Amino acid sequence: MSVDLRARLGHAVLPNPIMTAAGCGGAGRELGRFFDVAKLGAFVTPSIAPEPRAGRPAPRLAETPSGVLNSTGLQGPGIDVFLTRDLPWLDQQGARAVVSIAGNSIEDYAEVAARLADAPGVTAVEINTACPNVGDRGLMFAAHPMAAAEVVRAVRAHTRRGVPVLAKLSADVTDVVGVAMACADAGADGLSMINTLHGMVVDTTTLRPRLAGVTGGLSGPAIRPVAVRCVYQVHAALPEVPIVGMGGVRTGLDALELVLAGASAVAVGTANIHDPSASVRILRELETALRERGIARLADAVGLAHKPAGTLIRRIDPNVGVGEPTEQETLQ
Amino acid sequence: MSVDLRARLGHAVLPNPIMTAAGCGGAGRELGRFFDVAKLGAFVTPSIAPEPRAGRPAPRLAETPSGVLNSTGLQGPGIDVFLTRDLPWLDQQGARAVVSIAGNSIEDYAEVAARLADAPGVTAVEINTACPNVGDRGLMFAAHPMAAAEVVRAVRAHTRRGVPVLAKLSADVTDVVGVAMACADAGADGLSMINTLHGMVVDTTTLRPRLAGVTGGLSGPAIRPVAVRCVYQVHAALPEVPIVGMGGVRTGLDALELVLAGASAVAVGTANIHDPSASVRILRELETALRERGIARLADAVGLAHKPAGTLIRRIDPNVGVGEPTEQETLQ
Amino acid sequence: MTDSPVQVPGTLLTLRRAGAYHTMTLVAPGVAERFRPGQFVALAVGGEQSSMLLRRCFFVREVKPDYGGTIEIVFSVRGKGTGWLAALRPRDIIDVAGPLGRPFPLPRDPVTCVLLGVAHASAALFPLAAVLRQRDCRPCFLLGGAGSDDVLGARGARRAGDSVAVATRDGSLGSAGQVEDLLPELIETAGADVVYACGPLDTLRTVTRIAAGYGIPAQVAVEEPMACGTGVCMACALPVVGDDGATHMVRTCVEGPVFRGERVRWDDVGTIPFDALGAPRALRLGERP
Amino acid sequence: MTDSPVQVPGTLLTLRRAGAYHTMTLVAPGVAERFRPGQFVALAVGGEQSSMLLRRCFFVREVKPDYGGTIEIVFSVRGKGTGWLAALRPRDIIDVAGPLGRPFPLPRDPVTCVLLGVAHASAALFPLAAVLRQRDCRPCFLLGGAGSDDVLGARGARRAGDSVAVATRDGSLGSAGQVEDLLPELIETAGADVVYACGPLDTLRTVTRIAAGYGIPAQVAVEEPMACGTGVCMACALPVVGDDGATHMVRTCVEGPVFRGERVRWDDVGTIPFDALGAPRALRLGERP
Ligand SMILES: Cc1cc2nc3c(=O)[nH]c(=O)nc-3n(C[C@H](O)[C@H](O)[C@H](O)COP(=O)(O)OP(=O)(O)OC[C@H]3O[C@@H](n4cnc5c(N)ncnc54)[C@H](O)[C@@H]3O)c2cc1C
Ligand SMILES: Cc1cc2nc3c(=O)[nH]c(=O)nc-3n(C[C@H](O)[C@H](O)[C@H](O)COP(=O)(O)OP(=O)(O)OC[C@H]3O[C@@H](n4cnc5c(N)ncnc54)[C@H](O)[C@@H]3O)c2cc1C
Ligand SMILES: Cc1cc2nc3c(=O)[nH]c(=O)nc-3n(C[C@H](O)[C@H](O)[C@H](O)COP(=O)(O)O)c2cc1C
Ligand SMILES: Cc1cc2nc3c(=O)[nH]c(=O)nc-3n(C[C@H](O)[C@H](O)[C@H](O)COP(=O)(O)O)c2cc1C
Ligand code: FES
Ligand code: FES
Repeated sequence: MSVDLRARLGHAVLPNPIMTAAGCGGAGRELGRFFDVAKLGAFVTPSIAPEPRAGRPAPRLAETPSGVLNSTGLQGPGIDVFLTRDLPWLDQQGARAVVSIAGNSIEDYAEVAARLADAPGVTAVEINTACPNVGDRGLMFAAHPMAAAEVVRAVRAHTRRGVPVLAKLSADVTDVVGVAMACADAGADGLSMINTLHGMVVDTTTLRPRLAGVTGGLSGPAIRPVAVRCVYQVHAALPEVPIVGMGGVRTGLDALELVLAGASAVAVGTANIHDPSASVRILRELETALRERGIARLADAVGLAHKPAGTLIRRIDPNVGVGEPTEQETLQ
Repeated sequence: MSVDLRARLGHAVLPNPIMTAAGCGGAGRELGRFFDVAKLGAFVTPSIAPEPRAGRPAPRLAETPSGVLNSTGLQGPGIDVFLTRDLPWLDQQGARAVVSIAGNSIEDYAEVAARLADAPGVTAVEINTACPNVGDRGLMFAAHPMAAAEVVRAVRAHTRRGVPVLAKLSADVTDVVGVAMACADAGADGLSMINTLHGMVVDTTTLRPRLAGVTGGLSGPAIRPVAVRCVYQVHAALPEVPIVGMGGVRTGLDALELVLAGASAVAVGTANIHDPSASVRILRELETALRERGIARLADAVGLAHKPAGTLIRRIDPNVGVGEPTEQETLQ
Repeated sequence: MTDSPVQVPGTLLTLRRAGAYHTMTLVAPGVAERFRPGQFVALAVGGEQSSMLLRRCFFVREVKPDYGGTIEIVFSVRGKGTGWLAALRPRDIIDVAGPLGRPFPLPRDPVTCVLLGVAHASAALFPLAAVLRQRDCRPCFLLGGAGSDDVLGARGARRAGDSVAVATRDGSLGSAGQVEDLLPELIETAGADVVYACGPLDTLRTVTRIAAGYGIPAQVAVEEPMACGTGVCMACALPVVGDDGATHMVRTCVEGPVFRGERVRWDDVGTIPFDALGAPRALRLGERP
Repeated sequence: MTDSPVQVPGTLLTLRRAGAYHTMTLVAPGVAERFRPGQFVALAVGGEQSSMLLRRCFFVREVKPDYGGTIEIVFSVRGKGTGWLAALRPRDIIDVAGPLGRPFPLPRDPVTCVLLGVAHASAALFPLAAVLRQRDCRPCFLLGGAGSDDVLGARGARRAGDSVAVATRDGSLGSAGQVEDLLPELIETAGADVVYACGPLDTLRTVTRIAAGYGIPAQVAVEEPMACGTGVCMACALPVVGDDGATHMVRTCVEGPVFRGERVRWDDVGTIPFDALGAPRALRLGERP
């Protein structure tokens, strides 16, 4: 059985649903030494700001149980160098670039979006709404539905019609569905979730915060249940809005979990740090997992966890492989 | 060097800072088969409601990477049986009982608090504010500063002066400091944090939510960085309010991490599931850790991560044990 | 003999693979001497930095006084935790808590007992058979499984039991079908006074019904998914009718795993029966929650 | 020889303990043949369900063509990951990515080289010495450590080098003090043309200063805390002056670990220098952030 892996995000149709998560796959070349980045559904860039950024001082990363805490400060080359050096490289490889954009004001986001508008090879734009808003005491845009929506409107206005705009949400809010709805209303073609959780590690040897940035963002398998919950809740509220699910995906079954919860595509972040071939392995494992479950089209699996038990799909024992569906296992 | 481990929570002074976390240590007898529960600083009960509760259907727990997702539905005996069966047992053992209370309305909480007021052997009352508020579409009280404060006021009004009231907060909010401040203003003598994070697991075999309750609460080492961040933020904002820190504590160094972030006492939850002797082991390990670092009083370590590097304490290499403090390592 | 379990670092003595099963012997001082048939142990898996926080529970097939006390468990690889256990090697250390749970109640008189087990759960029956023998009872085994590979301990049962009959669903060993199908005839021919059973819920339900039909008690060991095994987490709640006649959600790991079959509300497992103590009022009274 | 690293399942061949160090040989086909001195490997630790997600980086002390290519690393137990590595046994599988990073640049002419290493970092110098020998260079070793236990490979250095001098901080082996204290005299007596060094930042800073004083280049391998080793995570940023004269925060794992010493802004390591490209504007212009 061949599995139709195509994933649709607004106007963009990706050959498969697996992408890198922003800031976790380098500029492309780094992972390109381990596999062909064009094999992925899309390659998501680190968040690009109008200007170069040197990032935060070291130490920037700490290991936590099944997770990673980071405070890199979005180190990056700025939009100029990105457009002349990084984006063309991705384009040459035949990779589909999803450009993540960062800013500390609406103007910042609008500026980057405007610069991207004429650049060839942009498959989609992803808005990192977890950046601190200098206009609001450094609170992240993602914290308030209205602030997030304003960014979405600005970016949507500067982006070509055919290029989908994805709003990337934070789970560090009382009501993620409210933020999601505000972004969708403001014109987001899709939602990416989740960004890292706000966390901290204290070093019990130095007795001080482990990261130079004091607090940081928690990612990795540790946060997967939070990601699954957010995707599930938002898909239930906005079933027609495509979601790029992410947070702790390490295996093809983890990717499937997010798809079942409602994600149309899945991004792989921290797993790349642990295993540079993670994203292509996960793609392979996801395809196998779908085939074993008799799911011919990825799209059929999206949001399946919301449907009554037994819908469409036979139950399998993954330890055993696929058996003939028994009576109990078929459509009910 | 002997270490003074006493921990102060408002009017209550505990012989040491380690307690069980609500709902993670049974009624007392269960762990009592493995060690003497009076050895702990306090024993926190499962959240007690006015009436018995049968809880949620199985499956109720799922394993996640370095975490556990639960949806037990606060199964419990109700205040009557609690007062006649469970509380007296703890009292007989010489354990200091912190009674966690649950409710779905302000009246529920007030009722349980009132019933506890005359009961002997209540060292403190902890309010589980993560319960769904039937008066607010099932949103948890912890989600809104005002709702949380209202519960605190009701419980404080029904609780004797000398018995501290702790408000237990959820990290699933945009602004945990705001909720903490509202609770402190409403009369909370201390704050417990954090409760579980809202999460979900989808079973990739049945293609359905793993828990009968669909979503659940995520706990365990996976969430420790979020707990440390919340304790740190709230201690920075309210340095005079004692905090019971919890979330993912598995070792004495984990407990120390929360103390350094600002916790005056530390509760052990999920670790009891993994290791029934966890809490006494953690107490032992914490004492050793303090001694190795030349910290004579637990109270001196509370919030130390907020102070400039080198304050009070020598730096040690925990792999090596305690060396003589070198010049660089002493007071700066 | 005491009622309290212990928690000890167990040392792996031997690990053998036979068919679908791994048989592991652990030196676990204190566990062996306290053990009574029907009890289980809860093992921590994954080592010190383990990402797996729930314990894995296993029936004990045999205890011996060697090396201060050994226990033998039999398991098949089901997921991550059992996979980790299967990859261990001699001298590895595993944290063991046990013995846990209520054991099988034993008959006072020298009666005839049916011991019915399916797949790995049969393990619980072997120490029971040994004790029954000591009391001059006659243990008659009924062992089942999906196929011949899945039937545990047929050979040992021939030694330990008065009689052994086997049934497999695929017919590859013994008669074809569910092992409980053999129960009525055995009760009749052997004149059984009590049935002990261990296996999947469906089997236990059927066994309970059949035993009740003959007016004899069924003592069943239930294998509900567990997480701590020690009673602190409430994962293993089962609807069981108490002495007071009311249905309680009881913890299988402390108040079980052994129950009198007719006390378990088999048809309501996996639900909160509307009449259970503390069931949501909405369900009981038709109120809105 | 290619520039691209590979990622392979490495098989543990031998693991020996000597003093404070564990020496591990892994069969890692593809890594050995691509390896050039100064490069490192990044190992995944903790097994399949590992709770430890960051890679652990190690210099390669030796490569051999046996079994399709083996690599040898030397490490001491520092934390959880190295503790896990030290408990492995032959035939265990470890995921290896490598070789990673820029190697030591090699001299074209047959010159005299000082190879200065402290503690485990000395490992990087041995394959370098071998290659230098092949090019008719004269490698002179300077090895240091806290105590005699901590000095790596003094014996091997006597075979591989033209000369070996050792210094320990506690004086238990060689002269007492920092090994870099021996550098000026060696540069003078041996007439060294280049210094290669590997060790803690303070040592590398001093080595750079001394070499500059003699007008000779210092090529230093920096051991900044790393997390991926492959360039994707930005953990290992170091302030380094580029060809353009500007300070860039560069990734040690891709643009290093070997740098020309005078390019590294040693006094600003652990900070973002105010004049670095993309430094916060608040710092550059005195604006409010
Ligand atoms: C009282 C009791 C006795 C048991 N005795 C045996 C035995 O002798 N031999 C044997 O092979 N198996 C036995 N089991 C089942 C065994 O505990 C599970 O197969 C095992 O825990 C699965 O672990 P895993 O890591 O491979 O699977 P995972 O799916 O990774 O397990 C995840 C969690 O679910 C729990 N779980 C999963 N399946 C079961 C199950 N069927 N029953 C209980 N918990 C489960 C695990 O304990 C763990 O906490 C027993 C179970 C119980 C409750
Ligand atoms: C290029 C390079 C080469 C190295 N070569 C060697 C070697 O040959 N022999 C040797 O014994 N050690 C070497 N190290 C140091 C070694 O990587 C660390 O000691 C080891 O990663 C510590 O892991 P842990 O799990 O024991 O400690 P933990 O503290 O648990 O490690 C947590 C995280 O911090 C990182 N980390 C901690 N300490 C260091 C450190 N000093 N340098 C880099 N990362 C660190 C780890 O890689 C891991 O990601 C090298 C480091 C680098 C960067
Ligand atoms: C080192 C690191 C850098 C990151 N940089 C960015 C970034 O530039 N922009 C962004 O939107 N998210 C960034 N993230 C968040 C990830 O894209 C992702 O949302 C999050 O890590 C959860 O997914 P994961 O658990 O698979 O890593 C970063 C995460 C990590 C660990
Ligand atoms: C099985 C289980 C039951 C819990 N029951 C309660 C409860 O009754 N009341 C409450 O306030 N918190 C309850 N909690 C939350 C814990 O008290 C604690 O706040 C949380 O688990 C974080 O700590 P930990 O990571 O150490 O478990 C429960 C947690 C678990 C895992
Ligand atoms: S398994 Fe935890 S209470 Fe029974
Ligand atoms: S260690 Fe990740 S970029 Fe260098």
